[in-house]
Amino acid sequence: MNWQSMSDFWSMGGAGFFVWGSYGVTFALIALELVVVLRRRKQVVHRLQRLRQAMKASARRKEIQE
Amino acid sequence: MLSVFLEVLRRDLLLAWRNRADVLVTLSFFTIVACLFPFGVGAEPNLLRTIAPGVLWVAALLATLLSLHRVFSQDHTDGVLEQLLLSPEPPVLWVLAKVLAHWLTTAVPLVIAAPALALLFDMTQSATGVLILSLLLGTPILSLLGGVGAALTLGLRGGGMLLALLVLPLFVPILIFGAGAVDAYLSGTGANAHLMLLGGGSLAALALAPWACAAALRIAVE
Amino acid sequence: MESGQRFSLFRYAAPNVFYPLAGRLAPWFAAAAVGFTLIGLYLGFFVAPTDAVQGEVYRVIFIHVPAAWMSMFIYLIMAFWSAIGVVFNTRLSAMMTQALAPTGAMFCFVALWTGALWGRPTWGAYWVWDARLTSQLLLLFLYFGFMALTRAIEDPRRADKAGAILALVGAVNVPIIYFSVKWWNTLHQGASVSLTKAPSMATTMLMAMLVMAFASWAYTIAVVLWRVRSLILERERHTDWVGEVLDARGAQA
Amino acid sequence: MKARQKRLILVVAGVALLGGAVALVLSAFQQNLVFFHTPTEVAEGKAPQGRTFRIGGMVEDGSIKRDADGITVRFAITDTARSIPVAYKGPLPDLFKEGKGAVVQGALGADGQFAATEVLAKHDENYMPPEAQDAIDQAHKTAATVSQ
Repeated sequence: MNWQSMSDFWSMGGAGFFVWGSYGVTFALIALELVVVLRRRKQVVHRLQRLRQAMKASARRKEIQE
Repeated sequence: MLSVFLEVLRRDLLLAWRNRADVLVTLSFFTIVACLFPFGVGAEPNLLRTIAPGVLWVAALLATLLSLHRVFSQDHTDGVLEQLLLSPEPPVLWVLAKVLAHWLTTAVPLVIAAPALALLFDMTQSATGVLILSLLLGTPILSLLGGVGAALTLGLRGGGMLLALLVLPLFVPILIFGAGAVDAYLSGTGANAHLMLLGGGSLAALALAPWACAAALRIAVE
Repeated sequence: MESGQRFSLFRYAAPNVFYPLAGRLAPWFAAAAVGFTLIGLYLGFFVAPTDAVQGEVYRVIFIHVPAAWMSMFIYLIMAFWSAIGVVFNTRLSAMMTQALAPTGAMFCFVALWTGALWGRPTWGAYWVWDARLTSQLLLLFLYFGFMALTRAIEDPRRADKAGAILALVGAVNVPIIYFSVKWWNTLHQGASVSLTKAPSMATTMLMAMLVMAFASWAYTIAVVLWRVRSLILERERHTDWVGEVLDARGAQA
Repeated sequence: MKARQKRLILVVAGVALLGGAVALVLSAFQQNLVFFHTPTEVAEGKAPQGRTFRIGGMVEDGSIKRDADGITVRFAITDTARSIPVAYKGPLPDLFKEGKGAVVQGALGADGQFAATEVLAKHDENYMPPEAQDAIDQAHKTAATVSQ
């Protein structure tokens, strides 16, 4: 085990800012990317579904008119 | 086969002659950018002499970049490009002619103006000679690679900025070897290797870039 | 696709076949990414010893090196897909290229960022104009250029082809850029500031780094598959199979 | 001429151009482009005479001497195996110290003295220029094999 205590772990031998700055920003970026990708997917599905509903509705209206 | 090449070249040079103000604007831009540096870094002759090759090369790069939109945009708007693409001739030929016309109307004036600017930066005559040689060998790559960028961004919104983003990273090696040639000459190692690499780059770009450019144009016109 | 029966790889290149496949595979890769990350972090922080020369700060290596690897690999893979797209004219390859680019740019930025934070305590500077750093920065610009170009073109087919050409031109230039920057660096910068070569590493350190590299591979695959699924849906929205997918999802909700 | 033939001609021309490019790049590498030499290489006569290049290594302990004119500094740069005497006129960087890494740029005189035009000091404490490190490693290895 490299670390005696929690504060020892966080200080990283005095290089805490550099180590945690690296890991923090990396994982923040990964989280951000995941959020963006998953939200984009939700938006796309939602939009396409509405588009499809609208198309179906207009097709039905045409049928009724005929 | 040659007739298409010459015809397009003649036409582009004629157009450039009609719009010769454009060439003058490019040239003035080149001069002004280079002249800004002494104001920024100070007019100490030794400093100016050391930064001169880099400054002149960066200025040449930016001036080329500004003029790149001229290569295809007019032909794109008036439909000449479409006609050329429909013609049975291989597009590589007339693409090459257009790029050559661009080189003749932008790079060659820059090369002619460079000695005057070198004088302002207190460069020695022999170093100026190396600089001119490096510009002559390196600027064809700028025109060729820039042509690919111009074709890719043809008719796009904000195409100018986009073109800069696409093309400038690719220009870095040319800047390194171009400015490096003069530095190497001044440091006594001789500029041969740099100039050979620039020449080799020009040949390689001449072999490859027109194909990419033609493909990009076909996409843009589709 | 008619040739599909003859050559099975092309069958998976058809978006309607690839879409559900990607959907099934992505969660597995995501789980693998989480698993590898946890193991890698454990190895990196609790098993790997303190470095004799650099102290604790070297632990940045466990993300820095995998991120730098990924940023370069991803560009290669983009060029590969672009070449496939140009030669075989498959629709999927362009979508893959575009799905890869943001993740590649992200890793490229991570490599630069962690490199800067690692450089400050080790060389005394956040940034030095070293060959590797400089070419990494230019690679980031290449990614940005690709993303900006494909996004600026509204017609997706034109965007696909233009992106493919740009990725290929960039791939030809990447080694030239690296070589030129390296040469420039040894000429100008001198040896006064430069990166040390990767030292011979203790096995536990190397293990942690490799596990983290696997994690970033798995992460990349998962996130690219998810992204490409959205792209496929958007591109193929007029086809029947997308309609069925949408109806099925609507019925679930 | 048919379109196919024309395309063929263009492809052949392109390949020829590429060949020329490769030839030029290769001959560029034929030019002696090594700007960096180790003291051992210089001592063995592998460095060019009268041309600018760089030597990397460590400043030998106790070798720094100032001439009577107060401007010229003489020292020796070493990779622990061989050392090369260097003469330099001008201001030295702050980090320049005996026993520390340094890179000198200049030309080798006929007398085997290296006339430096520029002296670069090692950047910080933890770090050894890779070339200098290599040179030292190499020298250690040679010494080890010799002693065996």
